[in-house]
Amino acid sequence: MSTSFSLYIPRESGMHRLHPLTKLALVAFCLVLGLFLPGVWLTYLVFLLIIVPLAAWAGVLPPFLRAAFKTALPVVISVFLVQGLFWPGGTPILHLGPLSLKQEGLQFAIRSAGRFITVVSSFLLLTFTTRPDGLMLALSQRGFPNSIAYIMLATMQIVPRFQAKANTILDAQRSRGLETEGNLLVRLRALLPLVQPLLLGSIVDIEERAIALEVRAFGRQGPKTSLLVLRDTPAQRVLRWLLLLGMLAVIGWRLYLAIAPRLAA
Amino acid sequence: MIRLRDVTYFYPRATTPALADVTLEIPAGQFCAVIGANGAGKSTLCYTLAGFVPHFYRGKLSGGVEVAGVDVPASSLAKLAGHVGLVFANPFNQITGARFSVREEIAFGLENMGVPLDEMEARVEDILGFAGLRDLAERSPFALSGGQQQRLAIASVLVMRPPVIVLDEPTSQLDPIGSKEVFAVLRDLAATDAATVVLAEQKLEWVAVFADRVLVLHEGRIVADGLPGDVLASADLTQYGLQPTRYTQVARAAQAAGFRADRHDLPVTLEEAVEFFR
Amino acid sequence: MKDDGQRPTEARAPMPIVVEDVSFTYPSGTHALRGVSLRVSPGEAVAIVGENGAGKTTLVKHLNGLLKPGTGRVTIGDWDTREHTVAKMAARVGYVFQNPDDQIVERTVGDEVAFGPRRLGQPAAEQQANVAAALATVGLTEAAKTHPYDLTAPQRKLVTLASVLAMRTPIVIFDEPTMGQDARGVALIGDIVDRLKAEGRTVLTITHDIDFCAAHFGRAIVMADGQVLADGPAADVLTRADVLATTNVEPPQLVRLAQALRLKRAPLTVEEFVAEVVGSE
Amino acid sequence: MERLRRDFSTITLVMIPVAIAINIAIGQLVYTLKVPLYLDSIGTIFVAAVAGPFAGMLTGALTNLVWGLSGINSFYTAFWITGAIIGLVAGLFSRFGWFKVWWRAIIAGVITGLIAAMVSAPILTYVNGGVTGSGTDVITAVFRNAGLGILPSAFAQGVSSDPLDKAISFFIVWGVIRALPLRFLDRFSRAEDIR
Repeated sequence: MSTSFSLYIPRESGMHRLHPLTKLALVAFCLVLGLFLPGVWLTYLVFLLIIVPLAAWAGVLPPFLRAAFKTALPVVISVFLVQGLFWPGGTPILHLGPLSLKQEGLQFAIRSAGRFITVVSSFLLLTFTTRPDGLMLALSQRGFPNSIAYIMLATMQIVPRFQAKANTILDAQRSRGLETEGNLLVRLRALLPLVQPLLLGSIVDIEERAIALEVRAFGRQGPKTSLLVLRDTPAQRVLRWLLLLGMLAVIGWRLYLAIAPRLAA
Repeated sequence: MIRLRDVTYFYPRATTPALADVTLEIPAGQFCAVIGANGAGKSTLCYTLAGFVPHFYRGKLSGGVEVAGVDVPASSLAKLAGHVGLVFANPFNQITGARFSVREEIAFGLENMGVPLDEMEARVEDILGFAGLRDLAERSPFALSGGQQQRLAIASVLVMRPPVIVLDEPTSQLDPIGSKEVFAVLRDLAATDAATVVLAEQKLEWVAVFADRVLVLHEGRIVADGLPGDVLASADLTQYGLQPTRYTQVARAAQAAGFRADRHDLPVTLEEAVEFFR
Repeated sequence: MKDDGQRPTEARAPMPIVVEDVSFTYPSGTHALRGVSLRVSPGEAVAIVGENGAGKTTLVKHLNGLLKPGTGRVTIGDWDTREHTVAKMAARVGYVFQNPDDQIVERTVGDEVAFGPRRLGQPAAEQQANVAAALATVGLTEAAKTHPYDLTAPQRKLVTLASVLAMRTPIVIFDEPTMGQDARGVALIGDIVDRLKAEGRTVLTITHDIDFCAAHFGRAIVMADGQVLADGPAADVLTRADVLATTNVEPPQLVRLAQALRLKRAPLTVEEFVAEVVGSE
Repeated sequence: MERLRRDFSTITLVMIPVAIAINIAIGQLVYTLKVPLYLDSIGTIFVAAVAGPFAGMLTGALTNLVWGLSGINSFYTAFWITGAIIGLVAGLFSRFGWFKVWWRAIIAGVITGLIAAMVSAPILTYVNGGVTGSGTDVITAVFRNAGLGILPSAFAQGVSSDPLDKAISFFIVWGVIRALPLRFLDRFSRAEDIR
C-alpha cells in the first residue's frame, strides 16, 4: 500500500529543482493554452512541444505518458463515438452500417480531445514533478491560508488509510453475516452498514486528531517558520511574470477573436 | 510545578463527576504514575493538566489548576501548547498528516511556534537521537509500526521542550515490542529530570521500574498516593479494579502458604521477586 | 427452548477446523502463509502468538473465508471455505475484529448485538434470548438501550464481542481481545473463554498477551514468517525460551521468574508456582 | 464573521480531510459493490450539514482538487466547481432545517442533484467535449441523435444520475446524523440546525 495519495515521483532533475511557483505558472500557462487556443490542432502542439518535453526533462516521461493515456483514453474514445457518430444533421463522410461519421462531429471531437488531453496532462505534469508540501509552503508564504494547506496535505496522507479502513469494515460486517454479493437490492442494502461505521468511527477519531494539532501549537497566531527551504532565483521570477503575461495575451487574443466579428457587424 | 486544588469536573451532559475533589501537588522533575481501572478518571486528569479540560471539552470545572506557573482554566490552548506536552493512546491519530517525513513531523510544532531554522534543525536532530528515530528520519510517518509512531508522537512533543509532559496510556494500543520501545524512551526521560512527567498507565510492572511516585484514581478520586513499592504491593489494589503484578501475587500466595522470605515487603518487579524467593 | 429438539443449531454440531498445506500470497507479493497445516478439534482453546507480520491474521482470515487459500484447502466441518460466501460462513465461524469502531452501526447496544443474529436469520424468540444472554455474559445488560458511542472504547469492544457471541457459532475467533482492557476486563474475557470451552465451542485467539494466553488456553501455536514454528500444549510451548526468543515474544511473567530462580518446572499459574516453591522448601 | 470563525474551528479543519477521505473511500467501496451510483459526496454533505455552507463548499472543492491533483484521476480536477456548489447547497438546506426530517432530506438531495447536473454540463461541454467517458454517455448519444445540442445533452446525462445519487447521499447523511450521539454533534457549530 502506498503511503501517500499522490503520483509525485522524486527525481534530481532541473524541472524538479524549479521553485514550486514556477512549475505552477508553467502548468497554468499550458492550461490556459489548452483551454483558450482557437482552432482544432493548436492544442496538440502545446502537448507535443511544451508538456512532453518538460516531462522528459523531469525524467518521468514513461509513467507520465502512461497516466495521461489512462485518464484521457475513455473520454477521447467516447467523444469520437458520441459526437462523431451522433452529430445532428452533419455531413456524412463515412458510413458504418446504420451509423455514419459526420464531418462536423469529427472536427468537434478532434478539438475537444486535444483540449482534454492538454488539460489533463498539465495537471499531471504538476503532480509528477512537484512535492505537494513544497507547493503548499510556497503558496502559504504568499498568503495562502495555512489551514487549507493543512487540509490538502493531510487528505493526501489519510486517503490510503481510509481505503484500508473501508476494506476492514467490509470484512468485519461480512463476518457478521452481512451479504454483499447477490442482486442489486442485496448490494444496496449492504451500503448503510458499511458507510455508517466509516463515518461514525471517524467522527470519534477527529476529537483526538484536533487535540493532537492543538498540542503542536497549530492554533497559535504569529509568524511560522519552516524546516523545508525553497530555492528561488531572479531568472525564475522573471519567467513567472512572462508566463503570466503570456496567459493574459492568449486570453486577450481569444476574446478578440470572439468579439471582432461582432464589432465588424 | 503542578498544583491542583479541590478540582471537580463534569463533562457536558454528565451527571456524575469525572474528577471529584482532587487536590494534588507534583514537584518539578518528578516522574509520577497514575493508575486506576478504565473509567477511573485517568484520561480526564491528563486532559485537565494539558488544558483540554475545560478549553476543548467544555463542561463544568471547579477548583484551581496551576501547571508550571500558568493558571490553566484562565489560559488558552494556543498559549498552553509548548507549555504542557500531551501524548495519548492511539498512535495513528497523533500524526498530524501535514508533513511527509518523520523529521518534518517532529519539526511541525516548532514551525508553528516560529522557531528559527538553525535552532529547529539542531533540536530535531537531538530528539531524533533521543527517541531512536534517526534511521527512520526520512520515512513517511504513516509507514512506521505502532511503537515507532508512538515514539514519534513523544519526540514531537519533547522537541517543543515543555516543562510538563503528560502521557495518557501511551502503550495501551501497542504490542509488547512496541510497548518495550516506548518504555525505553520513558525510562531515559525519567533519568534526565528535564521535565515533570505524569504518566497514566495500566502496565504496573513498568510503572514499578521507573516511577518516583504512584497515584491511584478510583471513581474520580485519589485513593492512594505514595512510593511505587508501597502502593503497588498494597492489598487494596484489587478493590480499585487493578491487578497486582504476577510477582506480587505469587509472593503473597506463597506467604499465605507458609513461605518465609528474608525481605519483608512484597516484590513488585522481577528483580525484587527473585530476591524475595531466593 | 422448545424447538431445540427439532432444530439442531449449528452451535451443537461438531465442527473440526482442518487447514491443509495452505499457502497464501497477497497481491503486493508478500508471502503471508507458507504451507500451514493444522487441525483444531471441537472444544479446543487455541492461542496464536507471534510477531506482527508473522501471518496470524492471514491465517484466521482463512478460517471464515475472508481469504481463500492460494494453494491447499481449509474446511470447517464439511464446508470448504472456497465454496461459501463469508456471510454464509458466519453461521459457523464468529470473528471478533480488533477495533470495535470498524463495525458498530446501530443506535443501541441491544440492536448492535442483534445485528449478526438477524443476518443469520435466527427466529425472533431465539434471537432475543441469544442477545440477552450475550449481553449478560459481557456484563452490559443495563446498557442495552445505550448508544454504543456513549460507552468507553474498552466497553465498545465488549459490545462487539457480545455481537459475535449472540450468533451462537460453534467456532469463535478473537483478535487481540484484551488490548486496552483493564484487569477487570481481562478477567471477564478470560471467563468468557472458559465458558465457551465448557459449552464445547472452539475458541481461537490472536494475542500478544502471553499471561492471558497462559491462563486460559490449553494449546498455543507460535507463528513466524508465515509458518507454524511450534504447536502444542500451552504449558509446553510458552515455556520454550528458544522458540519464543525467535519470535520476539516474551515468556509469561511467572515463567521468567521461574527461569531466573532456576526452578525445574516452569509453572503457568500462581497456584502451581506456589506449590513448586513451597514444596521445595 | 464570528459565525464563520466558529464554523472553521479546529474540529472542522480536522473533519474536512477526513470527509474528503470518506468521499473517496466510499466512492471506491460503491465501485467494489458494483452499485450503479457514485455516492462520492457523502463527506461533503455531512460537513455542510454540521459546519455550514462555507465549510461544505471548501470540502467539495478540495475533494475534486485533491483527487484530481493527486494524479489518480485528473478528470475530477475541473469539476471542483460542482463539488463546491454541492457543499454550498447542502449547507443552505441544513441552515433551514432540511436535515431534520428524512423526506425533506431526500427532496433536498434531488434539488441538489439537479443543480449539480446544471453546473457540470458546461464544464463537460467545454473541457470534455460533452462526454464523461463512462456508461452514461449512451444517454448523451441518444439525446444528440434526437437533435439536441451538446450542452442540453450533457445536462440530460447528468439528470439521469445526479438527482438519484444525491437523494440517496442526503438520506444516508440524515441517517448518520440521527445515529450520532448528541455529545459529538455538540462539537459542531451547526448542531442546532440539524436535530
